[in-house]
Amino acid sequence: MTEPPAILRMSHIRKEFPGVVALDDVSFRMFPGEVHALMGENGAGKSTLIKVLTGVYGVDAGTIELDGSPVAFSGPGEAQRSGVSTVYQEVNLCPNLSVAENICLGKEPRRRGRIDWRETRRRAAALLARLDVEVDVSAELSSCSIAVQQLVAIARALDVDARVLVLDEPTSSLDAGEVEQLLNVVRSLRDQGMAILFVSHFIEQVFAVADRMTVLRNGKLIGEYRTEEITPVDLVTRMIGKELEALEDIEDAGHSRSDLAGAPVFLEAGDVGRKGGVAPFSLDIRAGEVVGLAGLLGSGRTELARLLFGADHADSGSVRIDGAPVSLKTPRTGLDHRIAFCSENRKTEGLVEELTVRENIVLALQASRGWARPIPRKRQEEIAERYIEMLDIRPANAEAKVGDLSGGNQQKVLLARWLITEPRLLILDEPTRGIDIGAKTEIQRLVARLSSEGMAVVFISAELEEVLRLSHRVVVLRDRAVVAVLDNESLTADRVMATMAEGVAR
Amino acid sequence: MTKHRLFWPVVALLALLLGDLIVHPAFFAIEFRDGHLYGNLIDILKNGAPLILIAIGMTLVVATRGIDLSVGAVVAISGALACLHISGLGDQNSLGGTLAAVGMALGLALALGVWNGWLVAVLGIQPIIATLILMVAGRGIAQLITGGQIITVNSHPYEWIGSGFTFGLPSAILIALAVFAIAAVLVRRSALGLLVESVGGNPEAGRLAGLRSARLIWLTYVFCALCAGIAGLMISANVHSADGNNAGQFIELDAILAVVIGGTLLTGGRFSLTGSVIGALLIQTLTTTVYALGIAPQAIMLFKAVVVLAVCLLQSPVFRKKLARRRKTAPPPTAVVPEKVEAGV
Amino acid sequence: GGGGAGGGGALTLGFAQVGAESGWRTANTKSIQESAKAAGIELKFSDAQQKQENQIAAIRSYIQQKVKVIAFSPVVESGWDTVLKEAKTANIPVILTDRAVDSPDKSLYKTFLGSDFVAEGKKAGEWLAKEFGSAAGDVSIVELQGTTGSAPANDRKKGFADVIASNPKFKVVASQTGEFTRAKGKEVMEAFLKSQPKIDVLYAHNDDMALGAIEAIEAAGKVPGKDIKIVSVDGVRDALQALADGKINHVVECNPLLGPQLMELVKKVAAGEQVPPRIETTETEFDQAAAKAALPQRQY
Amino acid sequence: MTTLDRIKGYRPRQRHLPILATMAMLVAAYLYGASSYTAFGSGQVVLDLFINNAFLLVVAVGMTFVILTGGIDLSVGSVVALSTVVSADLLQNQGWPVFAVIPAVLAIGAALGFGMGVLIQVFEIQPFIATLIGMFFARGLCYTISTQAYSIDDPTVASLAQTQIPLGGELHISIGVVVALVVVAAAAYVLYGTRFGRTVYAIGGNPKSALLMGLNVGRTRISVYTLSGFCSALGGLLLVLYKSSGDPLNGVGLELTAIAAVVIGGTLLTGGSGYVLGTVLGIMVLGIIQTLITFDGTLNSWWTSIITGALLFAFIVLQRLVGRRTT
Ligand SMILES: Nc1ncnc2c1ncn2[C@@H]1O[C@H](COP(=O)(O)OP(=O)(O)OP(=O)(O)O)[C@@H](O)[C@H]1O
Ligand SMILES: Nc1ncnc2c1ncn2[C@@H]1O[C@H](COP(=O)(O)OP(=O)(O)OP(=O)(O)O)[C@@H](O)[C@H]1O
Ligand SMILES: [Mg+2]
Ligand SMILES: [Mg+2]
Repeated sequence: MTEPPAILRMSHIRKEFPGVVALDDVSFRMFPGEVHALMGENGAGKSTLIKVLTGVYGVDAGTIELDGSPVAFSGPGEAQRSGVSTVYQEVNLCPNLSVAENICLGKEPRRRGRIDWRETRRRAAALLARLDVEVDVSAELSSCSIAVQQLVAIARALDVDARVLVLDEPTSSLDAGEVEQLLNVVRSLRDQGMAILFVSHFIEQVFAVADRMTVLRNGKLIGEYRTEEITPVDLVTRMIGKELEALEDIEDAGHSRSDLAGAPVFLEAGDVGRKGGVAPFSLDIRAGEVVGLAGLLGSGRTELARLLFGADHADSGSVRIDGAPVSLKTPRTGLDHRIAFCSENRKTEGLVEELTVRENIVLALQASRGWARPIPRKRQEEIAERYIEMLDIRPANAEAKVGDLSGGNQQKVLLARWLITEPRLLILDEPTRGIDIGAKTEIQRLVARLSSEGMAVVFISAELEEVLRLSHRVVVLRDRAVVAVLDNESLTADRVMATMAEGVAR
Repeated sequence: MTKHRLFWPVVALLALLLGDLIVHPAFFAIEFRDGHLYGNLIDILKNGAPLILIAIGMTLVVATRGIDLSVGAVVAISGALACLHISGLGDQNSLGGTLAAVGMALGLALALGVWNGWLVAVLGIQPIIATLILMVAGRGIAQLITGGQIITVNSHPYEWIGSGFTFGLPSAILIALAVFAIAAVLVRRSALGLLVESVGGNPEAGRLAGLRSARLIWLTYVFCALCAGIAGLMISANVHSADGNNAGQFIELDAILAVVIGGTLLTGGRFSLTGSVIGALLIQTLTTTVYALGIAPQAIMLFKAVVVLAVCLLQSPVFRKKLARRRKTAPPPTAVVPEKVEAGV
Repeated sequence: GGGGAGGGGALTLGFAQVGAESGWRTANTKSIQESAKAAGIELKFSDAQQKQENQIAAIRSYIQQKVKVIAFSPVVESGWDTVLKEAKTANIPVILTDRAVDSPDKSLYKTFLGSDFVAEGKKAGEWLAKEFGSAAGDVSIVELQGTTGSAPANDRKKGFADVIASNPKFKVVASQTGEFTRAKGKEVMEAFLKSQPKIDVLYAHNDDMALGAIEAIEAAGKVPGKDIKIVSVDGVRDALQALADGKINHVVECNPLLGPQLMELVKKVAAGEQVPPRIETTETEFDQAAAKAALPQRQY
Repeated sequence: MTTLDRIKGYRPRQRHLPILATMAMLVAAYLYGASSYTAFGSGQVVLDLFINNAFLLVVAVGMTFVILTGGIDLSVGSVVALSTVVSADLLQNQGWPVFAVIPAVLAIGAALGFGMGVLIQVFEIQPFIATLIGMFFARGLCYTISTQAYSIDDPTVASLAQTQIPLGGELHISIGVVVALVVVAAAAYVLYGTRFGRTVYAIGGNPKSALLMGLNVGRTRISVYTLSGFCSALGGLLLVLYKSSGDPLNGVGLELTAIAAVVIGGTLLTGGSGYVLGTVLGIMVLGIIQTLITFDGTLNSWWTSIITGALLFAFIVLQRLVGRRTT
């Protein structure tokens, strides 16, 4: 069988950062009318390969050919003009501009040299509609949740006559419905002859959409496979270099709130709400309980979590901790009551990029101790080492700048920050965003263990299975209001989905 | 070693001194006169001390993404108040009276820092205009204190701060170094440094990590004003007089320049106190060089522009890379040089 | 507030001051304010903080307020034509104080009251020529200039240079700006003392720089007034004190107290009387004896 | 729906609030002045604000672009001075005609701005230092040309300078005001309606993202500094018209005034948010403070500074509180 000529061919690429070889003799090719998945663990070099391709970084060695002729893009702009449209990992948009502008920036429709704003908005809305998103396109981007921002970034990339579309973890914040919609769009683009590079840590998504896969491990090429040639288990084995341990111990747990009958209530929220945020809700959380939050995009899960922590100030209701009334006004008061909140938005609300891994990990603990009681350097290093090992953060260097880490590894650092504060209530907003399956299993196991040791956990994830697997109860939100609190005793994903859709407990 | 962030500022300082040595060998002459060291280098230390102090304070403000334009005004006010009090003393040489004057002046400086910090941290006004208010009004306050005149004092204990010598070295530089040492210990031995860098690096992340950022930011303005207050005492003690209008004119620009040369970014985050001290020394060396080499007044600005440009290019990795490439006389690159991004993944 | 300006009754004077950059200037302001009060003239005072634009704006607002007379000390000599024409159109007479303007159209202002900076520089030069007239060998002079580009600095330098040029033994070995302040005067003098092997005379464009330099000289273990002779301009109290103490050798006066003279002129001009186009303020020079005599009454 | 209902129902957009607050305070300050001082209420006082600040307005417009990208330009004051000195020199000493001087001066300003832009973009020198170098450099050039201020007696300049454009009644404006308003309008148009303008905002919002979005960050950033240099030169020319002279000491500290005007006008110093109209208001705020003090005329020098600071404080804090309460 002869293959059609590749539209894109990267050969023997090498890219080094100070102290790290991110890509080592990697070759990669793409064909028109195909979805090509790039697979690998966190830090394997996927994003770097994409950045090398689009000229964000120069190569140290190797060649890139587009349509048979060698290219060296000077940057994303030139790549775009040559027909390579990219959604980079993390949301890379301008928070100060409107949704419509973010979609059309640099290619706004113009009339007599002047930007035609009405047309801009129309076009943005149309592109978003293609992804089944309805938002006010003239709203500022910063007022949108991270999931919406991710969709905006994707919509932006769709708005060009690209021959190559690159999507670096486009689905990390999306829920099932959104993902399905996106995959449909991807398929239709493929059928129109576009070559699509797709990166995701969700194996099912990859198998659902990809025609071909390339696996990287530690910056090295492992191989290229057609989807039919390989099974999920094989794929994972190639990615991590060994066989994945099973998750059964967690899956079989079969949680129910009745298991916790004897446990004391840690936090009680009575009619807590915030105008423009979430409608007043009541919820009590027991020590050792895992409460999952489920809801569609923008349903208010993050808002609810922020109120429980004190990141936002509730304007109604009251909170009791250990039975005593408290006022959660600032994150600091949350922290003082041993509540931890791991934000879904690691870039703007989580990490301090120019500080080191160690400094980012100890930050919250240090904040709670106050400036006058520094954590001794030695101890900081121990903590950092321990969590680097536990969460498998790569490179395993506590003094690396967090901004230089790969997306998944950054997420792990953020998680480590909150774990070391040993909270009594841990709020995790999309903690597994962009994390590879190996590490994801590790994190789930950790949550299960911590809760069995008596820590209360609020767990938010776009992946319903994950929520069901871990939670004792599932709080379902819709349109920024709690519509049901379901016990996980024989709860199924279908039932949760139905509740989400209909707004009443089923 | 070239990777160390202080490497290039130090190289720049040494290069400037080397230039002096070549053009004017006597620049380095140091003698022992009247029980103290005497020479251009000693002058650099003495006259640079106020700038060093202010640069130290400014560094912390800048690290929180702030800026303090009012330091010059605080310099003027603190000197004015101290001199006013001393000039009213029966015995200007009394140690107690002088100490009281110093205490009052520093107290006022502290209050001014509280004011700045309040505007920035509590009211949330942009630092540049928040401190502009005091920059404008402060000169007036200083002149109000002095009655628009230059107040001359004759107090030996007070002079010690600005033009005195201890162990043969200018007391001013010893004071500045003491403040530096205290600040460095405070910042690096406690967790303050980390917290300040976090607040500056990503304020929202800092807030969610439970930092009391408002308090921290406030503190940096108070500290900066205190440093400026001490510098004000030095400047006025050095000339035994307080000049409400001219004391500390444009010192805010020099201080910020020192901070930036020292490697701290104006966008906040990582900071280096040592870098700022080196930056301040570099600026003072430049000034003294101008005088020692007899550069014509109308050429000073051009000279400064050229030197600062050279220093900055030397520190710029891109420039060094280009230079190195040129030196290898490789054929000019055919491909367009990719625009550099520091973005994380 | 209260709608005080303009109107028929009182004589209003709009005065646009340069700023409050020195003790000399403050004394100037004070003299004007006090003598306006004494003369029963309503004074509208504004401070331009050394910016010509601010002075022009102030003059415009005086035109709006329809004051009877406008007076101002120009920050610089040039650049006044437009606004002065506006004043002329509005029939408001203008008096210049302290410095002149270089407009060729002399009808734009009624009179100039003030000092001649070039003459001051000359006086300093003449004193030097006399003092060292008999000295053998070269005389090494260091000069502390005022703010680069400012009129007093330019003129005092020029007047001084003109006089000493006549005798080749006078050599200005170093000349640097001390920005009219004590601190800079001291700093620059410190550098001079190290870079110049021989300094006989210091000429400072104002007293403040001379006072700063004295401290530098003393710190270098030399005796000001003896080892290095000092001449400066202005005549502020501290300088006269230093002169009396023998630390300065000669001071050329630049008199700030022109308030009473100005008020006289204002009244005359407002009444439409003829006044001479140029009036020099009474200015003397001080030697040690004169300084001792003048000190007790010196207010500034 | 009646008009009244519509007015009642009007809810200003969040990001317009600071501007509206500033405008309201300006009106309040004007009414206060008009009721307290005779002749303050005459419209000419307002027009004089524009006449006196026309050059500053042009400079501040350039600064607005720079600040919107998250940068800063400290060189403007010196470039203004350089423009006046070069104009004076070319007109007086070299005998150039006015219409040759204007493009020459504008080209010098733009070239200086371009140079600083290159330092910032290509050599990654922080804007603060790069433009500080520009500030020293331009001021140094002034002194090498002349340490002295001198008048320009070119008849064209004189007639342009003294032209008053009547607006009916006793009111008039100068040519400088017309130029400044044209610049403001052009800037507003560019920022609102062109790709270049939007890229300026994008860079201010997040430069790394802007680059990854495929925008031409490098060219835009250099253009912005070039533009600021150009505006400074144009401001210098207006100053030449305003004063018919060139002075190497012109515009000392002007950069701070311009920055203050931009920031008081609601533009964020971190970039990405603000309007040219805000800058106009910022200049009006500074101007009206000064006018109030001049009309009062009883303050001595230091009280002038103190009251200026106090009024500045009042404006900024009120603006802040109004903006915040309605949030
Ligand atoms: N700018 C940089 N400076 C230094 N090291 C870098 C930089 N960018 C990436 N790296 C390193 O290169 C390696 C590959 O990173 P890359 O972002 O390509 O991983 P990835 O496969 O995309 O991972 P993830 O799934 O977590 O996004 C990592 O070890 C990372 O730390
Ligand atoms: N009209 C609006 N005004 C302001 N903010 C809005 C508006 N609509 C949505 N948002 C923002 O969108 C987000 C929706 O809430 P939230 O983030 O809690 O949703 P979520 O359930 O966590 O969904 P996601 O999967 O998007 O994270 C909030 O961050 C909120 O600030
Ligand atoms: Mg990645
Ligand atoms: Mg969310």
